[in-house]
Amino acid sequence: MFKKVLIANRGEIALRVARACRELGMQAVAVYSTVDRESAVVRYADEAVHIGPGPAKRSYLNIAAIVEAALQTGADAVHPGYGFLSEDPDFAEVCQKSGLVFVGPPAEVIAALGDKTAARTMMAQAGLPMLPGSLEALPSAEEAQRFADKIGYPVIIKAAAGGGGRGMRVVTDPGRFVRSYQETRAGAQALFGDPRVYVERYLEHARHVEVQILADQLGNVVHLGTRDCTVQRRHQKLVEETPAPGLPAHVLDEMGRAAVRGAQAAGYVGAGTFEFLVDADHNFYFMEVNCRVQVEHPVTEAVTGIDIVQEQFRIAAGQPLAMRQQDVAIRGAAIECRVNVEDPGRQFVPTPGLLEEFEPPGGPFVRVDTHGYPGYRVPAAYDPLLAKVVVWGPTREAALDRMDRALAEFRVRGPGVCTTVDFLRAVVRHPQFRSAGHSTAIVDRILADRAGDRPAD
Amino acid sequence: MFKKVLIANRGEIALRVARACRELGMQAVAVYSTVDRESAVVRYADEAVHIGPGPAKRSYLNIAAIVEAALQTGADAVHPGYGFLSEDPDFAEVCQKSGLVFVGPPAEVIAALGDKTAARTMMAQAGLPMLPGSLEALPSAEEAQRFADKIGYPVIIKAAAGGGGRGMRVVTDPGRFVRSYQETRAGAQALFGDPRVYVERYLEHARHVEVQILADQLGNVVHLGTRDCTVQRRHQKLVEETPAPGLPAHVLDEMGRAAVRGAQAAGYVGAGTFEFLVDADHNFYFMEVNCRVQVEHPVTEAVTGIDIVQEQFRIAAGQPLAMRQQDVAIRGAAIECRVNVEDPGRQFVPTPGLLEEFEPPGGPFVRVDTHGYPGYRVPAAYDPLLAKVVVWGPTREAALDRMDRALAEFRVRGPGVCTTVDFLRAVVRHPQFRSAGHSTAIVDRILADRAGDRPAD
Amino acid sequence: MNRGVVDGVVEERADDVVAGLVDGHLGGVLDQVRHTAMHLLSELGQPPHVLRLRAGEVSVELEWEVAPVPAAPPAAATGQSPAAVRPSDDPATPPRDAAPAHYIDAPTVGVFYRAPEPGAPPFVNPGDLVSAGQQVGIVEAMKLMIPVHADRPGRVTAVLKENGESVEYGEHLFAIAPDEG
Amino acid sequence: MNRGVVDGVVEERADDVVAGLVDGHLGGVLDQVRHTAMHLLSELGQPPHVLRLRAGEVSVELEWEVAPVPAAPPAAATGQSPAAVRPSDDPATPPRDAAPAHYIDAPTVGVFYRAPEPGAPPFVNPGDLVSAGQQVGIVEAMKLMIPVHADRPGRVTAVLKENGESVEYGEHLFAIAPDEG
Repeated sequence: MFKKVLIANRGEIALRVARACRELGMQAVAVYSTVDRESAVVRYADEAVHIGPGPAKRSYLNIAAIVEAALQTGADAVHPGYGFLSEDPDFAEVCQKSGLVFVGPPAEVIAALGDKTAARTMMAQAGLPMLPGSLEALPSAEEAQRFADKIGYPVIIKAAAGGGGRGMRVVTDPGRFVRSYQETRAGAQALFGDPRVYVERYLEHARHVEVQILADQLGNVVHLGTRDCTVQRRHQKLVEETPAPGLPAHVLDEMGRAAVRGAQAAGYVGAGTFEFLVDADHNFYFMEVNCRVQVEHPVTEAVTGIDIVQEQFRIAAGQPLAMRQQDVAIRGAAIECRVNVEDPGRQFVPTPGLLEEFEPPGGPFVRVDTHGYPGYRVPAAYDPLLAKVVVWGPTREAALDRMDRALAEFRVRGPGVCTTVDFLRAVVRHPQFRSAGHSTAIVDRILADRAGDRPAD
Repeated sequence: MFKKVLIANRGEIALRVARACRELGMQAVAVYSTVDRESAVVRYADEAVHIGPGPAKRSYLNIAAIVEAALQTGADAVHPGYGFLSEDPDFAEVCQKSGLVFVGPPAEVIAALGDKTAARTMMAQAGLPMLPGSLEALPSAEEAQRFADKIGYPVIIKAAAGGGGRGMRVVTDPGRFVRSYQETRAGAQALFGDPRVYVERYLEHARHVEVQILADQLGNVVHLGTRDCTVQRRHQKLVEETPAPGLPAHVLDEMGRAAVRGAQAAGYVGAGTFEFLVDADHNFYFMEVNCRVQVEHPVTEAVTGIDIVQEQFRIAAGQPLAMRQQDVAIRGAAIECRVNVEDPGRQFVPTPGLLEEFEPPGGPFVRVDTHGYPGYRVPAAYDPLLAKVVVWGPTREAALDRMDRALAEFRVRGPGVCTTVDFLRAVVRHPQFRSAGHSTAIVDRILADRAGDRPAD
Repeated sequence: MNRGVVDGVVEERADDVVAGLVDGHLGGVLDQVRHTAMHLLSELGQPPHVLRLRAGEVSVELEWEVAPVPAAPPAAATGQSPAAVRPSDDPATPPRDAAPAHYIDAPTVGVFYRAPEPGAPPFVNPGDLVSAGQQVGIVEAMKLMIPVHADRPGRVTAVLKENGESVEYGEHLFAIAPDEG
Repeated sequence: MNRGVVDGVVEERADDVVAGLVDGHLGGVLDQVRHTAMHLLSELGQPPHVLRLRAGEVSVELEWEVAPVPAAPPAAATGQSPAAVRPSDDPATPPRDAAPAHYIDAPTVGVFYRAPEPGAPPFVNPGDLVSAGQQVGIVEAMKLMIPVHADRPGRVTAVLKENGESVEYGEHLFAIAPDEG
């Protein structure tokens, strides 16, 4: 294993990775921006290096500063967490060239899977089910329109360099296609510096289901089951659970096997996630691959007993997977709620500030991953995720009751600070969610209901 | 199930039971003494009744006040937790007579198993292995000495009405037997108002291993595996784990089956624990039955996924067990450390006081049960247990590494407040404990080592 | 919790202090005064709003403004800031000379009865004089009739619970005023 | 956590001062009184709004304009007192007129170099005058040579890192004093 690991991230995931380091007997080096000086991982890690000012561009996205910090502290590996540089092939490459083990897939794999059209082609060849759509970018509006007319509307136009729900447009009316096509290209150029777009059939009310996989450097690949991430607001996941509810076992198995095939085809190494869309008839279609540990990885850990971050390190160290597919047993159900410092009553505006009171839930089958602590000042500079509440239950119903109990225990108070706890309780109590009959529309429905209840303010 | 449950206890277990009530959709009524006015369960429960002043005799041991509180609040069941009235047959009987369901075994079963000689006789008849010893109390010193000479020294003289390690004396030198016999009788009279004592062979360096069982009202009994509670100081458990390490699987199975036989013989109902002594050759001998939920029940919950407190309620409500023995699967290993407000450097003197800072550990596979919170003032009136840190791991080694990580995260600070966290870390890091080669002697050894390190103060 | 206003004054014989000054032990005296002040504060069950301490030539005077109580103070703050734990002592109100009302509290959880049996006249009524030890009521817990006694003599100014009402331990049953008659 | 404006007054009648200066005793008393006052403040769980301290002829009087007390966050419960968080309360210290030293900080994590290349003379030495924008050093990060510039004119009073030393972002490299020459 490694002697010293630099954690190129912040917040709860940096702490999560530092805990894995402790458990594996490795030293942990934190890096922090000026506004994160008081952060939990800084006081937790064995060493901490100040890499830049608040803006991520100059700190957590500053490759030179981070690699320099790793070299200065004598780290032999770098864990990128999620977001920031976690899926940046350049960062992975610079680490490798600097003699640092990057805990993630090889740079070329990240690059290949990061190009959505290239990834779609690769996965189509591997036999994964695809939505009707173009495998290549469509450089001309005419060609694109012809293609859209062929596969039928509604269609969605996506940026080849996109992902995570950014830079997409849905077209229902063929007459508006060309305009949307041009808008999407312009947006893609602005967002990703790459105008290429492709077109595929758009599924309404689909479920977002993903498969967690682990792949070692010897070509062994296993999947750890599915996660349903359908509860989203503006493509931001709010609640995740495993196993994906309301789907027949054979469908879940097929999805798992498809993900394993895809990982083998891509020469994948490390922990990764294959995202699928599932329609009302339980047909599933490949969407994209996430080359990192996911925010929602704890639910999979809860039902499998496998520590995904520890496995990332073992894989990066060249160890073969300790488990075969038949060793992976799923017990019960697990749910994660993302607690953000946001005000659901005001379009989820972020509400950073001082946490005068902070008491996360506890007790049986409850896990909390958070960088919060009493007296912590949540900075405004970064994403509003404050804590992940994860519960396990022998059944989905038991887990939902437990989540409601746990969320009710969460005490967070500070001047101007709001959290999404109450909103999340409304979600897990919602009959449509409890019956697993929900789609991506559920969040807007609940918000509408609540707007109805609330006196206008 | 029940509508409203009165929790006749305090501290972490009262909170644990209240959480189970929430998860099962039952209202929870807390009772509290004057010094517990600010306690976590009081602010957690749906209702709270002030039942008396600080001294337990006038509050948590005050049967009339507690039952009256249950009737006033319209509770239909009473959960006694552990300690206090949990194994008092009179309390169980008064509850039943008052139309309250007592969440525990029937009064007569508690009474029968509470008498150690009666229990030994019953279990001997059920075929459980016994240490050579008297099944009856020995009323005369001569008779007792004759018996001791017969079974051979060292012997231990125990109070028939005793239990939990109180009122016992070991005799190695036959010449001192009569004196110890008389002292033990006098002590038993003073402690339990019952002078009867019995004699059995004393095992040195034995392991304390117990079996968790569940028995429903229909006579179904299952066991949930073993717990090793060998790490004790003055008969107070400090660290518990499951499965019991260093014992062959067939021995663990035999112990489980023996406990089930014993429970059936006793007509046991509810959650209970059969305590055994295990000698160096892996022979095990029945010690006693605990007719309550144990402090250490969470380790069993961690490896089986079974919520023991919820099961207590289901059983009390007359439901049949949901699982058969073959459904009980043990996954991995779990360890519990009891964090007390005590100063190990000063003979574990209690150090109650204000918790200015209180941050329990979190993250993957860590569970904390505690009634502490920032600003809580630990009263001096009760036992010093502040928190239970429970970790799970795929192997015992992984769990030990995780426990060390978790204990290191625990932040407790307040004027005059000490905790046993550092001492517990010394235990889980001790080579003899890690190799599971420890006996009841390990705590004294560690204390001696530390005394060596520490400059005399 | 009783929330009176405390005013502590301590004096030392001046000549000791003068001696102290002459010997150049003024720092020692200052220390003594400071320690006495802190000691005094730590001993007061209730923080004062004025503290004056003089030892001959040395004197300390402290005044606390009565601060508004922070809304729902975090548990961590309770009991730590003297001002914070006092809700609304109005410095304008003069220190009470009249002894505060005394209460007779419920000895246990149970049902409160004012009379020995149904239909019988109550043990006491408002206006009655009671002597220390006199029975003034009953709390019934699990068929146990637990007598309620006055723990001091005085006049019953109010009966605070209904006959047959459920009470918790420590709840006020009667208000008693010391009898000036 | 600013608890309001501080108003410190030290009263001494001139002749006492003269007397003090003559025997040098009063100055010591003044110090002791001041220390005692600060010590006292640091010990109080809750800041007073008035503190008067007198020792013989010397007296200190402090008054705080009362601001509503915010609920103290747990973090602030770590024994911090107004005195501890506001050393400038010290009434005996005259307000500084001298401008504080200015620093030139590291623009990134990396290795600090004082000279453009090995063997070359340093960009600047202690005592040198620098103009705003003048290059004074280099921080190398991943083979990138990032120039360090003075952001204001002044005289280099100290070089705070060794040539070739590793630095973090924001670490002080040079101390600069405004030039009065």
